Amino acid sequence: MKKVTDFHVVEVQHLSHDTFIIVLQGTEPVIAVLPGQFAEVEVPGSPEVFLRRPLSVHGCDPVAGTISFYVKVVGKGTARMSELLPGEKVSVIYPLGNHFTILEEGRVLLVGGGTGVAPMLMLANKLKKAGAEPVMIIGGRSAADIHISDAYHAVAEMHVTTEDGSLGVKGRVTDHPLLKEEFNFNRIYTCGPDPMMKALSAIAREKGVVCEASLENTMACGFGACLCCVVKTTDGHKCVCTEGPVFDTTYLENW
Amino acid sequence: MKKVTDFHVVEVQHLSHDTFIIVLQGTEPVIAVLPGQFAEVEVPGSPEVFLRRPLSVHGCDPVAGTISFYVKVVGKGTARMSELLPGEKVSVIYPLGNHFTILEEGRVLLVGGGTGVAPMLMLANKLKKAGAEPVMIIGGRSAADIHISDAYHAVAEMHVTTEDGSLGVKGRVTDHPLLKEEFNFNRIYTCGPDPMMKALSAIAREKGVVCEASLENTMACGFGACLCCVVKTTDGHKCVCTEGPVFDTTYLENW
Amino acid sequence: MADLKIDIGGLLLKNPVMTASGTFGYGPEFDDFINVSDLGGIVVKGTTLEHREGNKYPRMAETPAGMLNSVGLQNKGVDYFAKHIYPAISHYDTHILVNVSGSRVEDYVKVCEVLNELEGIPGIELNISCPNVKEGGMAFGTSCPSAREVTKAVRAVYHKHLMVKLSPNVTSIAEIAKVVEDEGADSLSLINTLLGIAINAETRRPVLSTITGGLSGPAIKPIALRMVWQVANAVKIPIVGMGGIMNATDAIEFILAGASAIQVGTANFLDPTVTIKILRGIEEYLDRHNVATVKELVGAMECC
Amino acid sequence: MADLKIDIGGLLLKNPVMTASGTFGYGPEFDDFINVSDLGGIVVKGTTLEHREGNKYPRMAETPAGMLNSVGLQNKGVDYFAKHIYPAISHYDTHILVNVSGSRVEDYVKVCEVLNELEGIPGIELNISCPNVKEGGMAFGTSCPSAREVTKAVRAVYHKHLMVKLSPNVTSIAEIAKVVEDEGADSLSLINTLLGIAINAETRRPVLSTITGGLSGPAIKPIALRMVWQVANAVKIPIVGMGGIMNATDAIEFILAGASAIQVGTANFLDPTVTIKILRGIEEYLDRHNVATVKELVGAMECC
Ligand SMILES: Cc1cc2nc3c(=O)[nH]c(=O)nc-3n(C[C@H](O)[C@H](O)[C@H](O)COP(=O)(O)OP(=O)(O)OC[C@H]3O[C@@H](n4cnc5c(N)ncnc54)[C@H](O)[C@@H]3O)c2cc1C
Ligand SMILES: Cc1cc2nc3c(=O)[nH]c(=O)nc-3n(C[C@H](O)[C@H](O)[C@H](O)COP(=O)(O)OP(=O)(O)OC[C@H]3O[C@@H](n4cnc5c(N)ncnc54)[C@H](O)[C@@H]3O)c2cc1C
Ligand SMILES: Cc1cc2nc3c(=O)[nH]c(=O)nc-3n(C[C@H](O)[C@H](O)[C@H](O)COP(=O)(O)O)c2cc1C
Ligand SMILES: Cc1cc2nc3c(=O)[nH]c(=O)nc-3n(C[C@H](O)[C@H](O)[C@H](O)COP(=O)(O)O)c2cc1C
Ligand code: FES
Ligand code: FES
Repeated sequence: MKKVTDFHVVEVQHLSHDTFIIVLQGTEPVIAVLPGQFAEVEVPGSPEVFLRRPLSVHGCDPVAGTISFYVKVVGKGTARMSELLPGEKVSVIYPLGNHFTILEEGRVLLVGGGTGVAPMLMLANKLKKAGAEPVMIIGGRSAADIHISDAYHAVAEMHVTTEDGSLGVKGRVTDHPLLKEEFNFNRIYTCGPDPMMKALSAIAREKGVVCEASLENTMACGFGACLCCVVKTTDGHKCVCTEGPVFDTTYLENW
Repeated sequence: MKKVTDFHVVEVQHLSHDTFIIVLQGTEPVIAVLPGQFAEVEVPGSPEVFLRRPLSVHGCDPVAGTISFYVKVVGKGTARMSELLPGEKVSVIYPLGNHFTILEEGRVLLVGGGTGVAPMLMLANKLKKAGAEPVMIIGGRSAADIHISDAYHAVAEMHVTTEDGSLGVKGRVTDHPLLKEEFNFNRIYTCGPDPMMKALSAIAREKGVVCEASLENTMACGFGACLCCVVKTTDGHKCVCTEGPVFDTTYLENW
Repeated sequence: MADLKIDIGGLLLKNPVMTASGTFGYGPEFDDFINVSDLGGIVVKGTTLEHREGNKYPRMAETPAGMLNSVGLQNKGVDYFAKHIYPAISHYDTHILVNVSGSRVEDYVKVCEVLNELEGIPGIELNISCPNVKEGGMAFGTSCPSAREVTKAVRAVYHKHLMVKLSPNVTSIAEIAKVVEDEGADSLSLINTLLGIAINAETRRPVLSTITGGLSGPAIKPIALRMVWQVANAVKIPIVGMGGIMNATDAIEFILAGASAIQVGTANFLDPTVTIKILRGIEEYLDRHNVATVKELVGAMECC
Repeated sequence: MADLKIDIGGLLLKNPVMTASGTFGYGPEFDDFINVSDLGGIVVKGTTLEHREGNKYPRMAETPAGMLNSVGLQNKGVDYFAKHIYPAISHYDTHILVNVSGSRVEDYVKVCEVLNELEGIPGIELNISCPNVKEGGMAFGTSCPSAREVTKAVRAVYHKHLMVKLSPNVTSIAEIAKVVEDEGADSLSLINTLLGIAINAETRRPVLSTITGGLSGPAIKPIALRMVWQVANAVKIPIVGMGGIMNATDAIEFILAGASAIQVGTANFLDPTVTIKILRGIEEYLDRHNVATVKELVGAMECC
């Protein structure tokens, strides 16, 4: 059951000059969100922003009545969001889209690049609770891009790659030994830049495992009403907002 | 010399449920403003407001570097202004338009109705300093509309009318004895609703004195560039923003 | 309480709030948010003879107070609609109109023949104004002879309510409206989107895969109001107005300009409950202004 | 540093930033805010043969991301311009174009004859697209025969730069553009305002005294970009683009779509220094992208 409802800003935690976590408090009971689902978030008080912005749910705590997003400033909407003050009202439509499959056993690999980290903590949590053994690789350009708290280490075996080698393995996530000689997983879950996800999809195909990727797209509604957000699949155009954002990559054309 | 410059909100003083004074602090030296001049004030953070809003300057203190406006909430722009928080940035174009004539002697009558009060305190101050003897009538629907501080009493003989009689003389400003049998002034200065100003203009004509009225108009620019803000004068269409807002009412057609 | 019922050329709506084609899916997309049956009517996505994949990604660009889309009539074709979608939505207690699109007159006609047979579909909205398809589409709605041809052909085979949706991308929308009225349309809806472009200055590329797309949202409201007013002054059949309606005040403006009913489009994306808010707001406006029926307000703008 | 000079059909601008007619007064209105001589050119208010009072108040309505105006060519006539205004502005070290408007072809011709004699006026912008006058105005720009007639008549008497300003209120702006090019225009400017209405729902009256007015501002930018692109693909003469330009990025978009220069209109009201900011922003963009001259960017949008 999706709904559109008001939240109030609790805080904006700045992780770096361009990345922040925004925590919102619901005015109504908060619905449990599954890992990979997203929300359409209003950007209040910005004359230049017309539409809502789609954001993966980073954290969701129905008991505390909070929901959080892990956001990178890339334009006017995300810039405005980063300046929101505690108490400001933000309308949110959620939960939207499908979610990552929660396996109940086996070693599984979670790979987040950039803001693709957003759904990963929640996903690792669920997987671990279900009985699987999550291993996570977080990739960035440099150490400044990597924001891993203790919460990550508590639920997954953590690995890091940075392109400049300032933290973890030097190179891209696909350069990590876990994706080469040490590959030993039942499934890959990924969210991040398309080229990264495509490379992971290729590795998964080679290794004969399923790769679930969370796609981005330009969205006007987020709940299947506009048909703006299509991706080409082996079965024609599909809406990323309703049939995704998570896709088994074998289903995607040219992946 | 007009300029466009940034101010920061110092405070919003709520006088009643719909009337407030907003005080702004300049980021550059503040230009001295003459009574009757106005400013074009940005309404920040409102997706529904496109243009600036013209507002009479209520107070201006070049020493303190502040400027203030006396505003009534009538729509989306003024509503948003009433919610501005200390520190918020507001761009202002000022000083704009002409100003009331400052007589150097004689008893003069100042009549403000509604937000037409805005320029009156500054005007009374200037008149008194110049050597004239200002008498002021403030009119409203009820006592709740009248917001006169000690500052007014310090510079002018104060009178009040309210339509419901809850304060001062019952009736409209034109019902006040000072505008009837007790009329004894060199000039009338007025700002407020058109019907009130037209009635005062008629009285002035009858008494053979000049009436200076500050007009409102729908403005796009405020400084003579768009020709949107015309009023019909005996000499054709004139821009209220550059040839006004203050007009000798004998110059206005149908007044 | 005010009477919200309104007759638009034989089709009696319980209230004047409809949804615009392509912005409301088929209805079920909104079941979580509102009771779809509360609406005066819904117009489903543009339907063509054959299945269509629509245009390539990207299909959407945000613009000042609006958006461009180039969805390009993605739909599974009229037969699929009749067999699979129609049964799933016919339970709604509101008028379901099908937006009919095509590239050739024969196609329009065939689609209408299929829809004629669907008992629960009381009418169609003939889309002669879609800017997002290569052939046909908007071309039909931008010249009098072609607007005449397609309306005539459809009227000959379609026996229920025929609403024709006009394109704003024309010099004189009133002329097209008159031609369409002549050919027997029961009502007119306007406006469809205005043709526009968005460019990404950094990449130096158009934002949309199709370069041009259709502009909708509040940005176009003044143009839409003007066209509704022009058409209302030119024809006798009822008008359904749309273009940038975001709230009840906007809706009232369209009604004052001459629209008997309105459609809500892009606003559904920003707030999926907006239609119901507009409905309540119209009711509140009528009561506050002591207007007994919506009908009294139609074209009631006082001009002089 | 990038070379901002650009030749628009024989008229060499020191940079591509001009101001739009009716939004910049005659120049002195901006002296307090900017150095007018820094601009590539200014286009002064629409000038007619006789003095005109313009339309009645109210003449302006705010709309979503835009505004409507119905000023209606208020001006003191061309003789007054030549005698009193021209001497007061001819000191500006920038090209001053006069926007020429009228109700009859003979009037246009007479105005141009007067302007021909003013040494400091290197060109005119022939306004065949003003939506705010009862006769003539926009009518000239919305049909090919009348656009041809007025352009031909003016071209016969006017020997300096002839820029023709096109109306967006047409089915095919490219067709009108081609006709005007045929008749010898040196450049084209577009777009003028789109015809719109604003209604006050509370009073049930139109906001403007004239009911309809011209829509300008960011709301119309996608439409303006589309028309610039369509015209650029249809004619060989240079195009001056406008419509909702608020910042340097917007300006770059118009240049990429095919405009050799741009005009800034409504944005001047929100920020009287905006033209200079746009100028600096274009410079910064060119440097950041290693583009040596503005010219290289004209029509450089990559479509496929
Ligand atoms: C399902 C989904 C989940 C997402 N989850 C997250 C998340 O958890 N955290 C996060 O930071 N971001 C996420 N995004 C991306 C986010 O929606 C965009 O970054 C945001 O909409 C940009 O808004 P803006 O106003 O800041 O940028 P704009 O000013 O609108 O655009 C700035 C630049 O970003 C590009 N851009 C805009 N929107 C998108 C988009 N949807 N995808 C890719 N590029 C875009 C534009 O082309 C432009 O170049 C998600 C997107 C989707 C579809
Ligand atoms: C020279 C000048 C000085 C002014 N000084 C003051 C002042 O000191 N204090 C003050 O409170 N107001 C003053 N005003 C009026 C003020 O500009 C308007 O109230 C304001 O612009 C309304 O903005 P809004 O967004 O709140 O209303 P909107 O949402 O734009 O409109 C709400 C309603 O107000 C009406 N309205 C809008 N603008 C005006 C206007 N300019 N004149 C009359 N009615 C209007 C509209 O028709 C509409 O019905 C002045 C106006 C001018 C021209
Ligand atoms: C994403 C999208 C898809 C649309 N698809 C159609 C369509 O299939 N058929 C049609 O006639 N109009 C279509 N339209 C146009 C709308 O029905 C409506 O005419 C237009 O958007 C103006 O109204 P608005 O400003 O309220 O959105 C579409 C509009 C949008 C935004
Ligand atoms: C108040 C106002 C007055 C205008 N007067 C004229 C005019 O006299 N002649 C003309 O050709 N265009 C006139 N225009 C149109 C502008 O020159 C320009 O074409 C239009 O506003 C679009 O640009 P913008 O969105 O940047 O404002 C006027 C526009 C406005 C807003
Ligand atoms: S964003 Fe509207 S259908 Fe996916
Ligand atoms: S408001 Fe623009 S000229 Fe007066």
